[in-house]
Amino acid sequence: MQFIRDYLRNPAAAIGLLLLAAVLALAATAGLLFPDDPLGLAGRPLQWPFANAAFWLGTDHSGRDIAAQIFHGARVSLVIGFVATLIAILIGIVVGALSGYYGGVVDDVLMRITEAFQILPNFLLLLVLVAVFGSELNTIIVAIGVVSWPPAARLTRAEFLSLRNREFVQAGRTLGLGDLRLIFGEILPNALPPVVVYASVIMAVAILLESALAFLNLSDPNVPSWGNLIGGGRSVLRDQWYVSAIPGVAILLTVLAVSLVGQGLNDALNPRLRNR
Amino acid sequence: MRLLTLAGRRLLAALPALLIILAGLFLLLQLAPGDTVDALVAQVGGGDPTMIEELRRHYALDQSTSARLADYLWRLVHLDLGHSAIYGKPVIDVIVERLPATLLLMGSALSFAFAAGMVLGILAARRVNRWPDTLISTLGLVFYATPSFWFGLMGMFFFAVYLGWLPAGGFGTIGGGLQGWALFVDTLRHLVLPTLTLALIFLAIYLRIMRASMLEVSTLDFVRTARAKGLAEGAVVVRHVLRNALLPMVTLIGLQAGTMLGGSVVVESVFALPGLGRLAYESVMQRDLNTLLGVVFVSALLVIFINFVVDLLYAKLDPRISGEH
Amino acid sequence: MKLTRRELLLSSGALAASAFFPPFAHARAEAGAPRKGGVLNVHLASEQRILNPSLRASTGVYIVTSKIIESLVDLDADGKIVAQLATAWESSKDGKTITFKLREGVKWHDGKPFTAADVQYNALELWKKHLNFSTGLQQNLEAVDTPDAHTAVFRYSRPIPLDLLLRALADLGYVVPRHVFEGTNVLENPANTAPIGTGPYRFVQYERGQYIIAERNPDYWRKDQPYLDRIVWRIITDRSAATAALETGQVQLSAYSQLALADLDRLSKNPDFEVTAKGLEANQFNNTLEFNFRRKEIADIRVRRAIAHAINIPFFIENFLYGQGRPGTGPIPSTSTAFYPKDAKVAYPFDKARAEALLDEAGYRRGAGGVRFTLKLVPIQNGEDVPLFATFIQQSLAAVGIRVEITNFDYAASLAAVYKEHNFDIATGWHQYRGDPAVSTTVWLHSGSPAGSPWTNQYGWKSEKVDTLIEDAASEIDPAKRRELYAEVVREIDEQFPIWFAIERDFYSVVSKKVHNGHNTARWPSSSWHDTWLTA
Amino acid sequence: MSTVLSIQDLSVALPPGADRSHALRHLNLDLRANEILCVVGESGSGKSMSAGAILGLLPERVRAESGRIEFDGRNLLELAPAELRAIRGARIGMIFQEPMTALNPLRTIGDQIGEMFRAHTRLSRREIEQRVLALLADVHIPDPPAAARAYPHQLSGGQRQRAMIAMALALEPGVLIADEPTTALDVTTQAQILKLIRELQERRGTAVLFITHDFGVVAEIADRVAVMQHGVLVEHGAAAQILHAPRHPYTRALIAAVPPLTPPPERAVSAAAALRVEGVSKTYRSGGLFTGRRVVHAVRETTLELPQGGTLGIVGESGSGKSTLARCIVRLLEPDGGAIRLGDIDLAGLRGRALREHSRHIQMVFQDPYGSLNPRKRVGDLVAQGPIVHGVPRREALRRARELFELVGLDPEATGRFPHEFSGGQRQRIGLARALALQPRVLVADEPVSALDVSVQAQVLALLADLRTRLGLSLLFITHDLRVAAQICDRIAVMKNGQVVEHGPAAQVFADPQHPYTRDLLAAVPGRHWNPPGEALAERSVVRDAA
Repeated sequence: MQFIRDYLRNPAAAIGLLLLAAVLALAATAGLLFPDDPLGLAGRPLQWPFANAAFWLGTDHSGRDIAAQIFHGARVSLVIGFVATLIAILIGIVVGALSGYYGGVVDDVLMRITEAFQILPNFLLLLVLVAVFGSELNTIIVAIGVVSWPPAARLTRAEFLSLRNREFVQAGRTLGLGDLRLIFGEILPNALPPVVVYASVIMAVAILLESALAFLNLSDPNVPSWGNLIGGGRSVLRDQWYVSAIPGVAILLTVLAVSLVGQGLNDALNPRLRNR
Repeated sequence: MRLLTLAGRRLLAALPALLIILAGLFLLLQLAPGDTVDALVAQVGGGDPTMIEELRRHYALDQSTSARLADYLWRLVHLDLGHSAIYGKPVIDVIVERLPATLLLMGSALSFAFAAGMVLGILAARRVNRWPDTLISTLGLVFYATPSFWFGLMGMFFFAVYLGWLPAGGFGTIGGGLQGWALFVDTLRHLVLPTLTLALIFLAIYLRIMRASMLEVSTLDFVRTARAKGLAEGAVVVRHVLRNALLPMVTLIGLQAGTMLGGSVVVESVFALPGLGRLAYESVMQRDLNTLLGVVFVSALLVIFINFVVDLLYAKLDPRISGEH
Repeated sequence: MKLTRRELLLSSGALAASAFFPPFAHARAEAGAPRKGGVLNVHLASEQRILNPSLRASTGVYIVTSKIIESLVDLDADGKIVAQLATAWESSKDGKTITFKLREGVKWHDGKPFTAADVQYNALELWKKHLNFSTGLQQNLEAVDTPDAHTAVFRYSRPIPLDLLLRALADLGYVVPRHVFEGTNVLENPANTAPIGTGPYRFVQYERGQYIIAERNPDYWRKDQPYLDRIVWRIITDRSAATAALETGQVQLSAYSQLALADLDRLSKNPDFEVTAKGLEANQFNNTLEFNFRRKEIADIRVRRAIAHAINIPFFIENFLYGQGRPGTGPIPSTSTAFYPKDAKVAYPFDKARAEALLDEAGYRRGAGGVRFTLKLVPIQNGEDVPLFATFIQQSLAAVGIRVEITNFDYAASLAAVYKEHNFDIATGWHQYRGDPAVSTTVWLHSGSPAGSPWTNQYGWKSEKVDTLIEDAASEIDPAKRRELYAEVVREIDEQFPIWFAIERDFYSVVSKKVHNGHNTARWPSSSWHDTWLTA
Repeated sequence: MSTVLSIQDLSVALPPGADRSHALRHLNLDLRANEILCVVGESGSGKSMSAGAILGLLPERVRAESGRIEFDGRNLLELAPAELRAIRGARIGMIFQEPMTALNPLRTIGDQIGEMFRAHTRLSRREIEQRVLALLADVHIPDPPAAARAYPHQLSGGQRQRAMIAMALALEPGVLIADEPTTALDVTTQAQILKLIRELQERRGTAVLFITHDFGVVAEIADRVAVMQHGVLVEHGAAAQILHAPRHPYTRALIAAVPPLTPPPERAVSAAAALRVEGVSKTYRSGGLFTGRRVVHAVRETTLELPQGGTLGIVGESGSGKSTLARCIVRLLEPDGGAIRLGDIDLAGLRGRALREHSRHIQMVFQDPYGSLNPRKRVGDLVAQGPIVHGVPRREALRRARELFELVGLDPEATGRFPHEFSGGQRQRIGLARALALQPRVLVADEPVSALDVSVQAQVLALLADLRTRLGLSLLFITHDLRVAAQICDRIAVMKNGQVVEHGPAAQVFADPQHPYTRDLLAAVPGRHWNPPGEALAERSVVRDAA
């Protein structure tokens, strides 16, 4: 409770939560407000917003209702963000935990692999993965997750390094707790908060990565993602700029919301900075 | 000499990672649908079976994967990056042609992001929770959340097409025969928009880190000591907070180097810059394995080098580190 | 006001109206005398692996190399064959021997003389062995005799129509110097990226990813030509960036439809530019829909016809292509006057009710959610209109109960998926018609090509009749009979419907009005530009 | 003597949401020239806030609400920032508790001391350099030029604090505020620093406001003493009066809680050994490819014997190896060699499951009451965890946890709470309950009371002594505090540089130390000549009786 109060005391964080709630509301009401296929032909292409009462955000270059795509796209972007982040965080935690807890050879091997992933520009790897495995939505989500884990692993590892010699862990060890219990029962819950906060960064980047893929025409065309809308609107950017500007703003606000919430969590979790 | 030994060690330590990357990518791309001949035929708009078979033989695509991987690694040991299928010349030559643009772009974007991020971060931290902080922090978040290709295209239309202040793309006026100062100014003008575009997200990150780091350091004991000494606020910040606050920023440079190269794929494509990022993208699309692996190899070296410089810089900034050497 | 052939076709009322190219733009008179000097900057949309038109036949190669390297013949404004390196030609009665007289006094850029030996080498070693589409064309070429330094006699084992050969040679008859290539690994010859030719411009520099430069050849065989000092090709891969480059004056020409359709719409209103399809008549393309007969629903002719009936092509052209294009009438485009069948028509016009009826008739009734069955659509990426058309197909077929899942691959992967792995139900891309059906179009229809060859018949469809017609037409030397054979091919394709030539499209150029003597031949962007000049 | 600094009716308000509304209430305190005034109190007494208020260095959102701080005829609370800056450092110097963090790690000592002159004077660089060297010599740093060039991390803790003092006194301020300046230091270093402060104060006639929690230090250095509790000044007066005849009950209780340095009479301890440590060594190797190897012999060939039912105290300064030894014994660290015999089993030779099974008989109590309990778990679960791991059903283990809570003096109903809901002393009790849950034969306590306030410390020590007898535990007690060791240990082992230099019954070691190092240690104990007055001593009976 105290935590929630601390969190909400921060106006930026509250705004972030509000924005996120708005995006969630878009996603939740998409089916109600726009029951038809958002990718279906709705009318003449490239109608300006408000020009036609039926399409208050206008239609895109393929004659699809932009408003419908924004609502349905919220689902896709959130799914991409959440699932890719979950994958990245899971890989990151396992690698980081093993590496930080055991040290030595395990650490060396896992860190070499992490290093390899970090040396390789992540967008490049993403391109290769999409080129190899295709651009179906699930593939893209997994690919984004797979290129995003190294920072989470490093963060987890650093937390584990600092926590593994803390007295409460040593106490657990003297009680006879096994490695798995120590890792997942004792250390991980304490290592988690900064990683969870960092998840907001991964999520923001995941949404941006998908839009960059769509920009290069490599995203899944069968889902109404905001990235696809931007990518498609790219060809009419000069005259019908609204086609890419509207989803651009949607992405901006979502990423903003996620970042603000992440920052708010961070501040609320770090009482020392609470008043900053 | 000591420096060389250190650099050598750093490289040696990075070798396993390098090997993982190269072999991993090689095998990964074997799984890709379509090969370099498909891409080539796609580019020329089709062809007939004889010609295609001839080309597959030419690019050694009829040999086994393991044989080609072994061959590649063996050549790599001799520092031979092979022949580029797209460009029909040695990969190393292609990369050397592309390197300057990428180095310039990354250098300028990094410097700009670092400098502006630092200044804005300081300003925000000094006015924490007041309107300049709110403004700067919000701006930072907006920068962070803006898709860079979108910003780049919009910037190009606004500054190049509507206002006509800056060139729309490219890496310099072609055939201008410019030299000296004029060449410098010309290159600078071409770099402004791409630099801004690439730097945007990093600027936001640096800003955030600098602000947090300033606030963090401000709470440390020695800052209180400095105040107890009777130093003016400015002196406290400049002489005591700043340098300490810079340490995480410097670390970040090394961590972000790889990401920045990735970001340059999009930026180079928007602004028609002849850099490594676009080369990498093209070699993926054209299934030009040698070129892709060459680019990855060189950019990995670049990242390793940057990290090495960051280490040196860090040691220079923090006597506690150099003390251990 | 003189009307072009295309506009005649437009006004015939058979085709969708196009407001796209203002007629006066074509009729603009060339004012004043040619001016010497100036630099022409040209948009190049993709990096070229090889700058050798006798190894690689593509517009991307031609747009650069045709200024440096010349072909035996070229086309004039009306698409008629005109002399270039060859000055005269003649076919023997049996159509198996074709004799070329070659231009005298022509020098390579390195100073050596151009002779029949060069033509002999190119024909036998490059055109017949390496050059795409030409290896098929020249497969029956047995020898090239050189009775003197300026006569080349091509000997074929089967008759070859002279028209076919000449029309093809405009694209597939570029000559590179024998003394540079002979005895080397031709695919890795340095002259592939630093070309040497006989053309009006000499190669200077190729900065990868940036630009290619050529400069005036002072020893060019046409006296006092060319007019331009230099030509610079700027490599700009992003379409929007290319438009910006045009508008900021960084480039003056973008050819072969490399800009965004929306930008084109705007540029056509810009008084500084001309947007034109004239001067590109020799190259036409279709937006196509390829069917995979391995899928049982697709193998049913009723389903294929229903698909065509379900898609409102005029609507698509009007609203998505900015009016740019005409409903397709078969493998031979209406601009190909020599072969376009008189009775060609849109075989399966938009008729949603008919489509539904055909699908019901075929036994594929609407199931859960109104869906009859699901198809996997592979767009073969090529320009912005392919994804756009793919989306439109998806939307249109949804309306008749066929769910379409688009599978996005990059270019190489999409080709592999369709032509190597046959991993698709329907595919959509471009088909380029190259002046004569025998050059590329019938390659696409004839069965028997091994898997892995893009744009060959990999559809699991085979028609003995079509194969025979194609083979016969390729060696029929009577033009009238050839025309009839191809008309039969068109009818047969319409009937069996293995591929849908859905939309007939023109290439277009955007060119600054400072450029003169531009687009004055049927394949101008791929011609030598010897007479092109710029106002100051 | 004249008053140089006068705090009048000072109240300092804490931000809303803090555990109390005010850090200081109506504080009146005068600091006179040429004296050392010790402000003493436990944590939360507001003693540090009073120091911060003087120089306007209160934490953010904490502000002086009312009152005056008169210095030099002006009210410091009302000065403009620039005016206050002119006083800071130049007229009022300040030194802090932890010299490592109070010095900027990235700048040299000389640079940081010189900054005092650059900020307040117009001296030339050369002059500043000379002054810095003179100052460093003044505070008895060996090789001043080298120290001036050094970075903080290159100096020892004592030298850093000397440098800090040199910096504070650079401009010869009339007032020096010392905020727990010796708390982070080892006892021998502490003695030297106290001596230095006294020496400099006398030489310069400085008025020193000395903030401490340690009555030993007070006895060592104070001229006058002010005792604070919960932000209120409860008693002040001359040092002798406060130390020997405290009036206020709180002062009396505080003084009573200070353990005397003389051990109680010897207890009868069994001759049998509960635990034998034989030739145990531990060497740390650090560094690798880049840093070059560094080898630290933390424990060398140490042999000890813990008598059955007795308490063996291991005393030593930081870096002596005492904690490493303790961790080797409970097998948190892998000893390089030697044997750890518990009964007839050598724990050092065991691995994996066998080790876990046998090492349950040796349990450990940790130093940090905040760091030794997993903040994410309910305290009942923490106590029950050990038995559960060893196969006790969860319900049974939790029931046992409630019993243990009662045993260590906590409310059994509190088992459902989280660690942060408890005070430091209570947490140490929880830690104890956790260790006892496995019914160990040997309890290793690593500085179990050093993080606690003195009154709480006394209670926890009493509890330990009590449990020791009730449960028949053998106790290995690691401490740096000789007063604590004197009170609870039957035998004492003194460690230095990884080796036991002296080993014997507590009374003997304290009365007649054999090794010079032991003698040094004892001589360095602050206030060793002061014994808490007899009246107060009566209140220590708890510990005594248990002993």
